Amino acid sequence: MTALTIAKSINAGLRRAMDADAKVLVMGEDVGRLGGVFRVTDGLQKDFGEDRVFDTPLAEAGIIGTAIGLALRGYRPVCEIQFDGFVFPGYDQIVSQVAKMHFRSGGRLRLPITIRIPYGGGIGAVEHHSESPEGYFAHTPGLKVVSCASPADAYWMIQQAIASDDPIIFFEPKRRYYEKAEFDLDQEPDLPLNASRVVAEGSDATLAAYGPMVKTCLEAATAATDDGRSLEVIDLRTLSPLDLEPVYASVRRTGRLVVVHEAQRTLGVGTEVAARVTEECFYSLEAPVVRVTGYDTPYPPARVEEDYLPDLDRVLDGVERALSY
Amino acid sequence: MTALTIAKSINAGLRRAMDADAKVLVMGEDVGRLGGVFRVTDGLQKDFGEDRVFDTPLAEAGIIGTAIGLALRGYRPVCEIQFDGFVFPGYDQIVSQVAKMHFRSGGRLRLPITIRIPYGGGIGAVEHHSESPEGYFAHTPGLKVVSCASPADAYWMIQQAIASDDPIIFFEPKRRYYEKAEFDLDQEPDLPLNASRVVAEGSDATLAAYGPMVKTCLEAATAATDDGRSLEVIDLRTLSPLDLEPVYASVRRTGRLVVVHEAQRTLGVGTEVAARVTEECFYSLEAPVVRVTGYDTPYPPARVEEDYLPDLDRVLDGVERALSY
Amino acid sequence: MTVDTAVTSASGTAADTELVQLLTPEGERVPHEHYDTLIDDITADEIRDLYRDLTMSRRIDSEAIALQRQGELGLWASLLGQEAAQVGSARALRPQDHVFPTYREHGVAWCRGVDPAQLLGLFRGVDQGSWDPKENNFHLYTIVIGAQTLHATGYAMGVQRDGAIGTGDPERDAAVLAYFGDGATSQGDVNEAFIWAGVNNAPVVFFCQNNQWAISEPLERQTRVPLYRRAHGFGFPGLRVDGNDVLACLAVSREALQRARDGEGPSLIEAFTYRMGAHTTSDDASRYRLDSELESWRLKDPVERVKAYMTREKMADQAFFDGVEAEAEQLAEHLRTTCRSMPDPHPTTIFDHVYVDTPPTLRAQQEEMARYLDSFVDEKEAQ
Amino acid sequence: MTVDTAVTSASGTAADTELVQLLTPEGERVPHEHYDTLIDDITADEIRDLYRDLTMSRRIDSEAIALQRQGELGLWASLLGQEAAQVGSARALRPQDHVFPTYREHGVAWCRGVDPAQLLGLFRGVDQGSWDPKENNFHLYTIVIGAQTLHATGYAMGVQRDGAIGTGDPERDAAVLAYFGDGATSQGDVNEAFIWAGVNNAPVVFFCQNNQWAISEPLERQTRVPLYRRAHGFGFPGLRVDGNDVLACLAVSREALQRARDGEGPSLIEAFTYRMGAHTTSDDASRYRLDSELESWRLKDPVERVKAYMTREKMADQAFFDGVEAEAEQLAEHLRTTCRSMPDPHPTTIFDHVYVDTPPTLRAQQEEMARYLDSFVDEKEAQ
Ligand SMILES: Cc1ncc(C[n+]2csc(CCOP(=O)(O)OP(=O)(O)O)c2C)c(N)n1
Ligand SMILES: Cc1ncc(C[n+]2csc(CCOP(=O)(O)OP(=O)(O)O)c2C)c(N)n1
Ligand SMILES: [Mg+2]
Ligand SMILES: [Mg+2]
Repeated sequence: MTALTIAKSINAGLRRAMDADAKVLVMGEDVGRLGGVFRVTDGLQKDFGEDRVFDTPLAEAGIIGTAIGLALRGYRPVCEIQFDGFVFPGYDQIVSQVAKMHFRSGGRLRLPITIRIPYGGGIGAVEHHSESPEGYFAHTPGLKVVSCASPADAYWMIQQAIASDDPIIFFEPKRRYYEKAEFDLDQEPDLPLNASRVVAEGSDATLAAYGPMVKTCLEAATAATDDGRSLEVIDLRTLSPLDLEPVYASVRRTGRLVVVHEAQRTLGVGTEVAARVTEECFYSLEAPVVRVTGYDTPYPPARVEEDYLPDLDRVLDGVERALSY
Repeated sequence: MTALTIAKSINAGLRRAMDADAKVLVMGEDVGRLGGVFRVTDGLQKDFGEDRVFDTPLAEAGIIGTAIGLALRGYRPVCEIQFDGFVFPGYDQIVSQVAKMHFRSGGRLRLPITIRIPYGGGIGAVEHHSESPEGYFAHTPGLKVVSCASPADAYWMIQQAIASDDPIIFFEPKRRYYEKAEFDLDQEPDLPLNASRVVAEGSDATLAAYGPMVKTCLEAATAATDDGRSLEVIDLRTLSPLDLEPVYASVRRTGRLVVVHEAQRTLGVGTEVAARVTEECFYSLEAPVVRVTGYDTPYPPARVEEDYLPDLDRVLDGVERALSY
Repeated sequence: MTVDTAVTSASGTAADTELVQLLTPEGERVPHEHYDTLIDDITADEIRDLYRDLTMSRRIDSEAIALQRQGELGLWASLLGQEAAQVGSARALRPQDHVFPTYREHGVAWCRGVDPAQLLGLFRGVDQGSWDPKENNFHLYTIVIGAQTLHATGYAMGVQRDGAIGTGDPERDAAVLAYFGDGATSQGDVNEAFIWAGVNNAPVVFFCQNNQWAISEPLERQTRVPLYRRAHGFGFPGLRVDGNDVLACLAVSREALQRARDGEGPSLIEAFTYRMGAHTTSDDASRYRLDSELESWRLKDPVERVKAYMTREKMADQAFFDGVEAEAEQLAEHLRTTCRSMPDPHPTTIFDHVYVDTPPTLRAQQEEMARYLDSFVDEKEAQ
Repeated sequence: MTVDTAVTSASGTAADTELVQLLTPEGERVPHEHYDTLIDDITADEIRDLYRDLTMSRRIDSEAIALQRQGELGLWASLLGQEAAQVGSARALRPQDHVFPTYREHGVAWCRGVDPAQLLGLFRGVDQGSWDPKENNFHLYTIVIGAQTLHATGYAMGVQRDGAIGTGDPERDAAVLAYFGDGATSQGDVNEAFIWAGVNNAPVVFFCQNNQWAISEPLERQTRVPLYRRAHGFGFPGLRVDGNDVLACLAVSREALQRARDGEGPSLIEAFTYRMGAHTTSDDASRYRLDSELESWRLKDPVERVKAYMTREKMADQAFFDGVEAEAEQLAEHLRTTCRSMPDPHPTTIFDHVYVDTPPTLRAQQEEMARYLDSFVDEKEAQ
């Protein structure tokens, strides 16, 4: 067993993927000597050389667009977008090229590209550094969108993402980068990339979350036991495609679902979860699915972010609303 | 009363807005001498001059970015994006600048920009010319997103959009451009921009749609009367903010809702409609909200688009599913 | 400001803009100290081949336009007038080189060995590019303006990493050729491609077919100085060539591609040409440009000038021209029959290649569609 | 290829890169035939004012860094080393000119008359820019790299449409000044801004503070030729100025801005300078650059050289310098007290300016939040 932070787990995963396959490249702004602004690529350039780990010019369309070309040539690029809010200059290349090349070519071309995006708030940052843009990608056919919530998942999911022949948008919960946990680096993962997982069992209501909010939900579940409430927590892990079978199964037992994310509510991933769960579990639901999310405003200045973001209390408030409906 | 197509109604609306306010500008690719590839800006350059109606270099970020500057200087730019699939190079400027400038400035700055986007399929076009990207914008706080479905609405809504001090993404149902209807050019509109409207009354189930699908739903409602079904049809008109009061009122009577759009299903605007209606009308719903939409694939080649797009039969099939749930 | 006062004309003037030309519009061979050396190995046979390529390219185009008129295609983007730019540059390629086209490079596709009938599917609406890009090293058409220039640059960076430049092995060293139009030069993507190529010294040649128009917008809406100059500010060479002169296009492309293969980095070629037709079959060019402009360019026709040259130099007789004509006619017939027999794809196939690994949720939608379609069959059978 | 072989160094060499300099690092005034004429009206008083601006800018910066260390700010982007580039360019502005800054132009803000305390809110996290851009014609900071260059260009197109160029009226004719960094030159947006400005001949001056670094990336990752050359390919003049020389920055900016005001179009100024600090207070520059580089730039300090010049020319005595120091200390005190007393915004205010016309659905969310927050108050009261 090794104790690693999420940031270090991704680093270790990248390292292992690069060791395993010489075609894996790491590219982006400041990923080289600096090792990325979060040090997720720390030491990789030193160990794998400047051809495989390289600093790009400062332009996200260029990063994604050239990664496409590299992928067409047989490479497996891992692109780092420095912060969530800076993915949009590369958005056209992602939605019109990365997402569609396989489809366009009738299956002839594959783009095994991983786009890593540190995302989410709670770190006291300035504008554009705390956003949760996953909904923009989950709405895009052709992309697979995932987010990890624990060091072990971070380690395995990044490797699975790189090994995937489909393009993966890999959301990293930046405010959890430094959370540590023990896991066995050599024990093969129990789940494929696009699968969700029950991380706490319970019977009164179900919480579904991903990325940074998984921990918040787990804490809420612990706190709820004080009030005699038993909450089931599901880490969605994959946002597109969604893997909702475990959620359906849970909701059929609990009758109540609270879905939690930092992103704004309208058309956030929780909206799709709510719609599908309602479609599948209509007669099991005792209350409408409750969405505990960011509000429909731009991400606010840091000094009010704690009120914008769902926290333990807001999650429990959501649970109460579901239970007392 | 004048009989105008939707395309000509927008042209007339633009013309009236430009007459009323010398600060209104029209800009984009080919909007000048050509009058746009759909002729929506036909004759405007001739009548208002090259300073007010101008062809821009071929780059969407540039179109939106310079429109922002013009708006900051006191102008009211109306930008044309030539086709739905070409909005993405300008996406960063839209979501990170247009949508946020007012918020960022604490209310000091306003960006009265209208971004016109001919959208949707059914015209037998090549890739990128038939998409329905409205969900990407409706997920973005700070933007208002609307779509017109009739010549009268086209005429008034474009004027209301231009008069709005908030930025408006104005989706034009391109396959309906040449549909004609009579209306009174001088009779003031009965609705503000961000309001939905019941366009056919009925009692068995509710259909909610917008843009090109309104006509499809109206035809479905007519066809349904043969089977003795009475369908209420609501033209949403505004996709962000949603105005769902008329939908709630209708669903409370009918107990069944089918929401229809061309865009892919996952996180399409219909998903938000479904979630909110379920939240508001939980005990009234006899069946989960049915989403009749495009599938979760990239927009397919033209020769299969009729099977991708919802049509009268698929809408009626959705109604049957809602009724027989 | 004292530095380089701007030239305020996008076309430039004779004084400041050297246009590489080896064949005049009248078909006279003009000597050029430098570029002659790049084509001095060209035999009469090869000239005849070039003429054949030009003719076939034009015939593909005219047949496709006809098919569009007959309703067999939804759209066609004509290359009329740009045959020399396409054939000249494409014939400078080696098999291992890779090409990233726009949507108008039918002549390049021809030279790369793509069956022209395969180009039709996209315009007919049955697919989005049916050829295998790896088979002829000819990528799919890209419709989003300029996007492919970044793909080309990235691909070239891959070629670099593969050690496939500068080895001196003519069958190994590879270059990448990216096509785009004058309008495309305004896109951020294209400028970023220049930056990446410059910084990485990538083996990519940017080939801009400046056909003077981006739909209805004349060149002046994209630039006030000649486009080839753009390259210098990004740190690599740029030049302008007579895009209606197949020999000049061949010469400058050979040089630039070899430079790339040798590891000397990128270059920009501005092929000065003209879009003789409308933007596409959906466009009506009479709304925005004068017939007189078209007339003046007709005198510079890229096919006619080679014919005149060959006739003047007695490289070909009527029998040769008739032979090519007959071959072109055959090709047209092939296009007609193949096109008409192209089946519509089955609707449920749209789910097959969204992902390499199709998720169950998408399979479920596929089944949903299949059941729905079947319900009509059932209905029909029931009647 | 024979045309303009690329210079393969981003810094350039003396031979090919003219660097406008009027004041040496040692504070010696070097004559310049052309640029002297642009500052020959400058009085000793004005030199003293420039020194004061430089000192105040530096003091704002050092105080903000201190406030960040004390936890009063979440972040700060230091201008250390770039004072001359900022003050020199900003002092060339007229009141009616409009400025579009990045996130580092604190010295420009100072010169425009923005209360420096207002700059702190964004970095403290209480707002996203609290000054009124219309009051001092100084736009909000833009964090998305390069985005503001398009805003500046569009604004300049508005100035054109208002007839506020080329009238000869010094109080009417206006120019726009867009700041950005060396890294920003790689963004598509910046290149599109160049294109729009060129095509429209817009009255905008692009002022690139080439501080040699984009976070950890040296200039070589963005370009292999000097940045100022980029302009020529877009059809307008570009030059490089010693960015640590306030007089030279003033002179070239005056000329470029006047060119714009006169209707002669855009220009690009590359101010060759150096980021003496880390990228921001979150950055650790020791991870990627050598101390020796910093040392060599310390000898070119932009403030010290003016002080040396003034001393040499006897334009100021110790009393003057002490006076400026005291004033700077007062400013620092103002920053400290204002910063510490900046209240956190009330959470429900985040709904107030999402739209000019707030929709009922958003008001409902605001009420939802208010009710939720109130529930804690109730809880507390209940206890
Ligand atoms: C990003 C984007 N915006 C707009 C369009 C619509 N469009 C298609 S072709 C074209 C003009 C292209 O001009 P140019 O680059 O000169 O190429 P040409 O068609 O002349 O070969 C435009 C605006 C597009 N395809 N992509
Ligand atoms: C679109 C975008 N991508 C990435 C970033 C993250 N980032 C902030 S500053 C910076 C470097 C900017 O370098 P330069 O333009 O030289 O300006 P400087 O900071 O040196 O003044 C980067 C990459 C950003 N702000 N915006
Ligand atoms: Mg063109
Ligand atoms: Mg810099």
